[in-house]
Amino acid sequence: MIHYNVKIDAFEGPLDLLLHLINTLEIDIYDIPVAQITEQYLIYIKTMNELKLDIASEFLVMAATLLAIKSKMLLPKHEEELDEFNSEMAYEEDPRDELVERLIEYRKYKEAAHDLKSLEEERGLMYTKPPSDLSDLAKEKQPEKTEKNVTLYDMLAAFQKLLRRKKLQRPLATKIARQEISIETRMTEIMSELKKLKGRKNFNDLFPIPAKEHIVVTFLAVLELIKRKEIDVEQNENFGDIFVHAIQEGE
Amino acid sequence: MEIINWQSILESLLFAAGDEGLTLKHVAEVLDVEELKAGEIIEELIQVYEKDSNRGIMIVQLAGTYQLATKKENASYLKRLVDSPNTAALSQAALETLAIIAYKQPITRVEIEEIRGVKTERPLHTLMTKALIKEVGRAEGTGRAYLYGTTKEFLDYFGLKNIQELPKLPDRVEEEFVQEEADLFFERFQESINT
Amino acid sequence: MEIINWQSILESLLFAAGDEGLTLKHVAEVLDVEELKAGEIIEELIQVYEKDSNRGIMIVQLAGTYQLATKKENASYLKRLVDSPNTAALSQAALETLAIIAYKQPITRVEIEEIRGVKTERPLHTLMTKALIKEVGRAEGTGRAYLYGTTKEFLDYFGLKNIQELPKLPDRVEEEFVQEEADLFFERFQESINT
Repeated sequence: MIHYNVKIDAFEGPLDLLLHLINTLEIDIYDIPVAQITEQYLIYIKTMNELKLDIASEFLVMAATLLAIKSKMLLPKHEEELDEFNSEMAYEEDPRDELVERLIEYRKYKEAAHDLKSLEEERGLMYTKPPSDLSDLAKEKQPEKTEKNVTLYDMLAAFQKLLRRKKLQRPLATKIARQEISIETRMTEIMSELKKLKGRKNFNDLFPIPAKEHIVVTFLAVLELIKRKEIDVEQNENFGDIFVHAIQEGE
Repeated sequence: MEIINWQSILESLLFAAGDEGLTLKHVAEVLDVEELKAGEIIEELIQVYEKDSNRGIMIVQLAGTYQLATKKENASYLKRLVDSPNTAALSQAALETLAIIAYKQPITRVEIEEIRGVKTERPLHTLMTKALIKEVGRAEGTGRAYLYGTTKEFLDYFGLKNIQELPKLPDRVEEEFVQEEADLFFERFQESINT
Repeated sequence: MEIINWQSILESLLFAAGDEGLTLKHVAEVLDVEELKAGEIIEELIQVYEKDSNRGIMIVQLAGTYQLATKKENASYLKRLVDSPNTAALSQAALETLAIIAYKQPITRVEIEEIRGVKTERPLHTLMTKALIKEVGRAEGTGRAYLYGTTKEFLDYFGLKNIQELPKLPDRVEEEFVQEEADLFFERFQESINT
């Protein structure tokens, strides 16, 4: 079954979420108001919980860290300590320092990842061709070559290159025809499943085969059935599961 | 009005099409012009290639398709390229072929060629002489083509205990992809039922 | 004396080599000239391609090799011709992990996880199977964890000549950068807590 709650992946982790909060709240990353950000962070965790999303343990560890920092910030500074150290030293002991450092370090690589993404797109605009088959030109006998270190990685890399290499499209006409049949077929399948069930079916269960094409076709089939008023869809609450059922004659 | 550089586009298309070549109809379709016009563009490019002696490639008509090919007078250098000891011990072609066999065995030559989009006789020969692959049987049906599979030497060569130790890859890729697709469609679905 | 048409020959060689590419050394060897001379011939051909706007192909340097590739501006036509590649673009998690490895290699999984603040097994696996990273050794000390580094395929995938061509790691990030990463979930999440 496919879980749709993957939207949690919108944040790569607690650091990513914190960066997002810092930006949304327009906070200075070097002077984070810990109380405010902790509150926001906890609301987020709570909401995830209410939405019954799996909360990765890292998110909880960060919540604890934030609370610890918050309580340290609230502790009154002892007079004697302030006397002993100069104010600069007191700054260095800011309980937020370590977190800020981590956030800044992480943000660097988040941007670097962004740069890589652009490079990836840019590279995608160039098309190459496979090496030509030059067998006719080769000597009859294979000369014995001294083996270089060919590793499993080399084979994997060659395979990936092959997968990335763009393939010529089959003639358009056959492509469309094939898909049209599939959607129709899938619509019939869905209808007979629903009628046999005589009740409602979880939307997720309409996607038993995790193949891209099947998901797309199923989805289009469902949309078409809704449009034709052959099935109805209900959702009891926001983010709740979606159910579909066949519309009975005369309903 | 925007000027479309037909020649540049056609050269790109022919290059990317490789050994499969393009029919006149295909060219017309992709360029979104009449076949007559497509024919003119092709003819023009053929002329350009012919006039310029510095070109190392030319357009040839083969089995109803147009394809790019290397000029015959450079064949001696291409021969040196093939026979060069500097050419990797296992070339890209051989590695690709080996990967396909490793992951899809048993498999026929025709099936391998369908995946690679190019002739695969030579890489198969290379792999056979290096004993990395072997014939493991015959396919059913007419022709009864040979089926290829990997050998014990293959495992040794890559330091694998058994074939199960090969890194699993296509599933993972597919899985991630499906997840993203599912998200996208779910969003659209939500929109469509909310409106 | 016979006049050798270096440009024509080089174009033939590059065309035949395809995406396997040719190193400078290899070109020099096949042309039977010094590397300096080979470099000049390549440079000349690069110029010729660049000057002639009617060309649809160009020379790119990828992972230490020279290859022919189609011009970027013709990408929209090529998209009509060929299926989009089999592999999906890398996920955000994979890109972050890869960025950390690229700039800090060799690096262990634990060190990567310290920077990202989350478990990184899955993206590491994805990157390994895509041959973008590999194990390059073992860390010293207890555990002797694997050290990861980028591969030649990494350079090819991102269109880089060599690892030095990686964009400089940003010191201070522009504030608006993270801002533009507005995502649907957060909006929905805000809505849901406001209602």
